[in-house]
This record gives sequence, structure tokens and C-alpha cells, in this order.
Amino acid sequence: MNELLDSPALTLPDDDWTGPAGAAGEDAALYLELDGWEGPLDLLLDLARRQKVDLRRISILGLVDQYLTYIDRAEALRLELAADYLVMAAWLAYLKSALLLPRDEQVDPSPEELALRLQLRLQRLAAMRDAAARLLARDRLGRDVFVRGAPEGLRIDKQHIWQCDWFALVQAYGQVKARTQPVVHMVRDRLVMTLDSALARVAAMLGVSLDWMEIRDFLPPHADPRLKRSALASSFVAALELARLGKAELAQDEPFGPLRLRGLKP
Amino acid sequence: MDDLVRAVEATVFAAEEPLTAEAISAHLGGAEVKAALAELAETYAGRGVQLVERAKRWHFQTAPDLAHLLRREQQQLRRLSRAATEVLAIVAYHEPVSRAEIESIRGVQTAKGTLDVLLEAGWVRIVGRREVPGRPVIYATTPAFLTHFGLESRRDLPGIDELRAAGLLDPVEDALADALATIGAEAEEPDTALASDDESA
Amino acid sequence: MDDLVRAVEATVFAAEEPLTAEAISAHLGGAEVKAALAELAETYAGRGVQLVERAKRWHFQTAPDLAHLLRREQQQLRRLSRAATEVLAIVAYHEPVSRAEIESIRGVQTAKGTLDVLLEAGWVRIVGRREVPGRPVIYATTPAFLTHFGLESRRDLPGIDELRAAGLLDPVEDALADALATIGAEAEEPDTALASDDESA
Repeated sequence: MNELLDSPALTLPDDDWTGPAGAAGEDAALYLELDGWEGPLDLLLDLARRQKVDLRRISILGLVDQYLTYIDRAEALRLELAADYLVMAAWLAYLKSALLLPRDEQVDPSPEELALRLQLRLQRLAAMRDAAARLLARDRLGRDVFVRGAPEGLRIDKQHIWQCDWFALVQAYGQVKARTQPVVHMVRDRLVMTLDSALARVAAMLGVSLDWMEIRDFLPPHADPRLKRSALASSFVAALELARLGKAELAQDEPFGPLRLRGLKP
Repeated sequence: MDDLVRAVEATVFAAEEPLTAEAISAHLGGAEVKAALAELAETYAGRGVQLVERAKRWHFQTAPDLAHLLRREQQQLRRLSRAATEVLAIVAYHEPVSRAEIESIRGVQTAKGTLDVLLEAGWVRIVGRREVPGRPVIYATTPAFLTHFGLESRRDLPGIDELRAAGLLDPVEDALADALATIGAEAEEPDTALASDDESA
Repeated sequence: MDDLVRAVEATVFAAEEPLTAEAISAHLGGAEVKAALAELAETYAGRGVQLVERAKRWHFQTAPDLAHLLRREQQQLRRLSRAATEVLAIVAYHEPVSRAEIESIRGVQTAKGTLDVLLEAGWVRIVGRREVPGRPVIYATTPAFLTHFGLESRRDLPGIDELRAAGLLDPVEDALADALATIGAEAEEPDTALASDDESA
């Protein structure tokens, strides 16, 4: 723990980065390098490291003085300072005055707590900076150690084993043929009752009786059911035609109920 | 292990191409490397990796008897797509056929990849060109096709009449839709409708 | 030499990237390879080329002490900016961390490009979001980071045990609470507490 936090560990190798601290001195050139710091915490850490003591034993008051002096002189040289440097300066000036006040006049949080917080932050930043330097100093791949220059490479060639069976093949052909064959309509030769013969038959039967008769009674008593359907359709149209001509009337008590028919005297 | 031998080993290992003994030597400050190369080659003999000299250049390579490890084949079962199955069936029933003929039988365009799959599967091969304008390539099935489908010969494929009997020529949905549209159009003529029942094939 | 050891040697040697023991095993038909890897690592110890394990992945690389011989011909690594190096260290030692946490340690805002450089290098990746208001993205290092810096695992990060023991990986707030408790106990000596030289626990 000590060897990590002692100041030698905080010294960063020059080849990885050189902070503005490298140009330490009182001359104005130093201030021109203010851009080199990454914010006030970075500058504070650099000033703290110049105290060359363990960060745990650093004089916060001394550090505040150094920072404020630094900022004052930068302002005297009319250098543009980023706002966060000035905010930090104001905060440190407040911290300094609070630290010097008699203890009973102090407010919460106590200046000691504020100073401690600053110290803890500096320690953490220093620790990470040290860790970064040690990481960079490791044997790095491509800089210190190398992988094989021309590996053959491992290849996995995927080979497909295609699956298809006889049925799928034959079915596919069937579907192609079915899809592309022209659609053909076949009209079958079958027994039909034409409208003319139905008209003649219904008109003749209506002449015999004036009673209501169901339309099915007008159909020829043939056994063939396919002719029966044709005869029913034709007889129905014939009945409609006779009704239009005023030779018959039609009645149906309910939908799909029996259709009745009777002749009218002209 | 000798430092020079280690250095030679690392140099050849990290190099992006085979190196001559002179190049290795120059890289290592002019050291005499031939003995080190010979020693390394011996050290690696019989191992999974070997140091070999080819045309006076040295490099590491996988031992020849392990070359199969570099190119592994992984077999994957895959079902033939419907399009590929149709094309295969058309080739089988009509061979030899050109791609244009396949398309005219299928009624749709056929992607190049579909025939490639069948060529890869080893079921279809190119058997020549048809002597017509454009000299299109023509395809036929292979003996492997017959073997895979358990056929003695192409004559074992069921004929059209058998397909119909098996219901395999029953209309697919779009054909049915066409047929229904036709019936609808004819229904406007009541005389016809009255006189006959429509039927589609 | 054992056939399995030879096969493992050839496989890792030929691979273009570090391989896990599982990947090697899968490549070799499911063989148990851990013992072979250990044997090989021992065989290569002290040689110019070594078998190393990084983030559970194995690869061969040249021995570190030969760096001076090999460095000049190799391309220069892109130089990391100071900010990028710091951010990388913070991610590695604190992972997973959000950008706000990185910034609170560094005391400055982190330019978007700084994290991008690390993401592009493949050393850092986004591993999720922290379930706090704003759901910030959190970052962690990758196996490639460990491989590049020669670390077998994050436990090998230089000084990580000491840093942890010193509380330097804990948030400032936690350390502050601890320190104040200690100071409270010492409050009987007011001179010490008032002294301008602060001391933390």
C-alpha cells in the first residue's frame, strides 16, 4: 500500500505523457501551457506532486495557495482562463478562509470535510494515472510481443446434404402441371327439360284444375333425380312466365315453404 | 534454449512471409543463423507444427498429416426448397432441358441459385448445349439422382395419367380461383346456366 | 508427442484469433484439450515463442524479452492520448462504469471521441445500462483488452489488489464517510483536527 502511494509511484514515465509539469518554472511560458492541463483537478494534482510528499500528507492549505497564486499570475498576464479554473479558484479561496476560521464559527459541511474530499479525489486520480502508466508499460501485443505473422487460418466449410424424397418430387411435378395447364370447362351431355316443354306441360295441367297445387306435382314422374332437378327449375320459370301472362297465380306461405300454383280463368 | 535459437524462432514465427536465412541474419544483427535454423527444424520435427525450408525460405507450417484440421467440413442437412424441387422434377420429366424451357413449364422465372443448388447436390448436371440461337446450356439428371430417389431409371417416374389418378394434378388454389371466376362470368347468361351444369377440369 | 497435443498445437498455431478451450475442443471433435494445453504451455515455456492464456483464450506469441529484436519491423501502434489512457484505466479498474463516474474521477468532461477511440480499438464495450435515473450506458473492458495488455484476467491488472485494499477503487463518498468516522473518534484531540495539514484514513 505504501509503495503504491509514495511519491515515486506517482511519477509518470516520460515516454507515455509529459504534463506541463515538465516545464516547471516561474516564467510566463508556464502559464501559456495552461491548456496542457485537463481541468483544475489535473492542475491541482500536478501542483500536489511538486510537494514531493505522500498525497495523504499533503498540505491542502499550501496547495490552495499555490493554485491561487498560479491563477492570479495567469490573470495578471491577461491569459484567458477557462471558467472551471476560476470556479475552482473561488472555491479554494472559500475553503482556505474557512480552514483558518475558529472552529466554532464553522458551518456544515466542515472545511476539514471539504479538504478531505479534495484530497480523496486527488488520490483517486493519481491512482488511476499510475495504473494507466503501468498498463501502458506492460508487454503489449503488437509492440513487445507478436502473434504469428501468417497464420494459415482455420476454415470450416459448410457442406449441405440436400434432402428431398420421391413423393415431394412427383408432387411438385403434379403441381407444376396443374398450375400451368389451361383451365378446360367440360359440359356433360345430360337429360334436361327445356323451358318450352315445361311451359307446355304446366299450362296444360293448369287447364285441368282450378285448385291450388304444389309445384312438385307438376313434375313428370320420372325416376332420374338429375332430370327432376332440371324439371323443377324449368317448371318454376314456366310458372313465373304464366303468372306474368296472367294465366296463373303463385303463393308461398313462408320462405322455402311449398310453392303453390293455380290457374286463373282468363 | 540458446538465445539465438529463440530469436530465430520468434523472428520466423512473427514474419508475415517466409524468410531466407540471410534475411533472418540481417534482422538479428548479422548473426550466423543456419545452425540455429537446423536445430529448430529438428526440435519441431514430429510436432504439430514444423519449421520447413521451401525455395531457400523458412517458415512454420502445420504438420502435413494434420492439414485436415485446417479445413474442416461440416455437414448440414437441408431440405430442398419448393422451387428447387419443381425444377428438379421438370428436369427429370423433360430432360434434357434448357433453363428457358424449365421456366416456360414452371410458368415463373427461375433464379440462377435454384439450379446451382441442384448442381451442388449432384442431382443435375450440364449435358451440353442446344443447337438453337443462343446455344443454351441443357440440363439432365445424374445417376446420383436415380440412386437418391430409389429409381431404376427415369421410366420409373409416374406418368401424367397416374399423377391424375393419384390426385396430384388436382388444381392448386390459383387455378381454382380462375375456374370460379369463369363460372361467375357465365352466370349472367341464365339460359346457359339453366341448361347446363358447369364443371372445371 | 501425443497426437492430441500435436492437434491442439496445430489448431492454435493456425488460428487467426485466440481460441477458447471450448472452441479448440469443438474443432477437434469434442476432445478434452485442457491437459494438452497445459502440457504445451509448459513445453513452450522459455522458448522464443510461447503459448499463453488471456481472458480464457489461448494463443501463441513471441517471448516478451525478444521485443527489442522484433519491434523495428512491426508497424507502430497508434498512440493513445493521455485522456484515452486514463479513461481506459478507469474502465478497467472500476468496471462496469458510466461516463459520469469516469468524469467524476477525472474531474473533467470526457470528450465523446475519447471513448470512441477505445470502443474502436475493441478494448472497451458497452455492457448495458445502470438502473438509475437516466439509465446511463455502462462500459467494461473486452477479452481483446486483456489479450493486448498480456493479462490473463482482470485480477492481473497491475496493483489492483493494493488499490482495492487502500480503498482507492471505492467512491469518494464511501471513503469520506469512513474517514470522517475515524476523525470523529480522534476529535478528542482538537489540535490535530484543526491542523492545516489534513490527514485521511
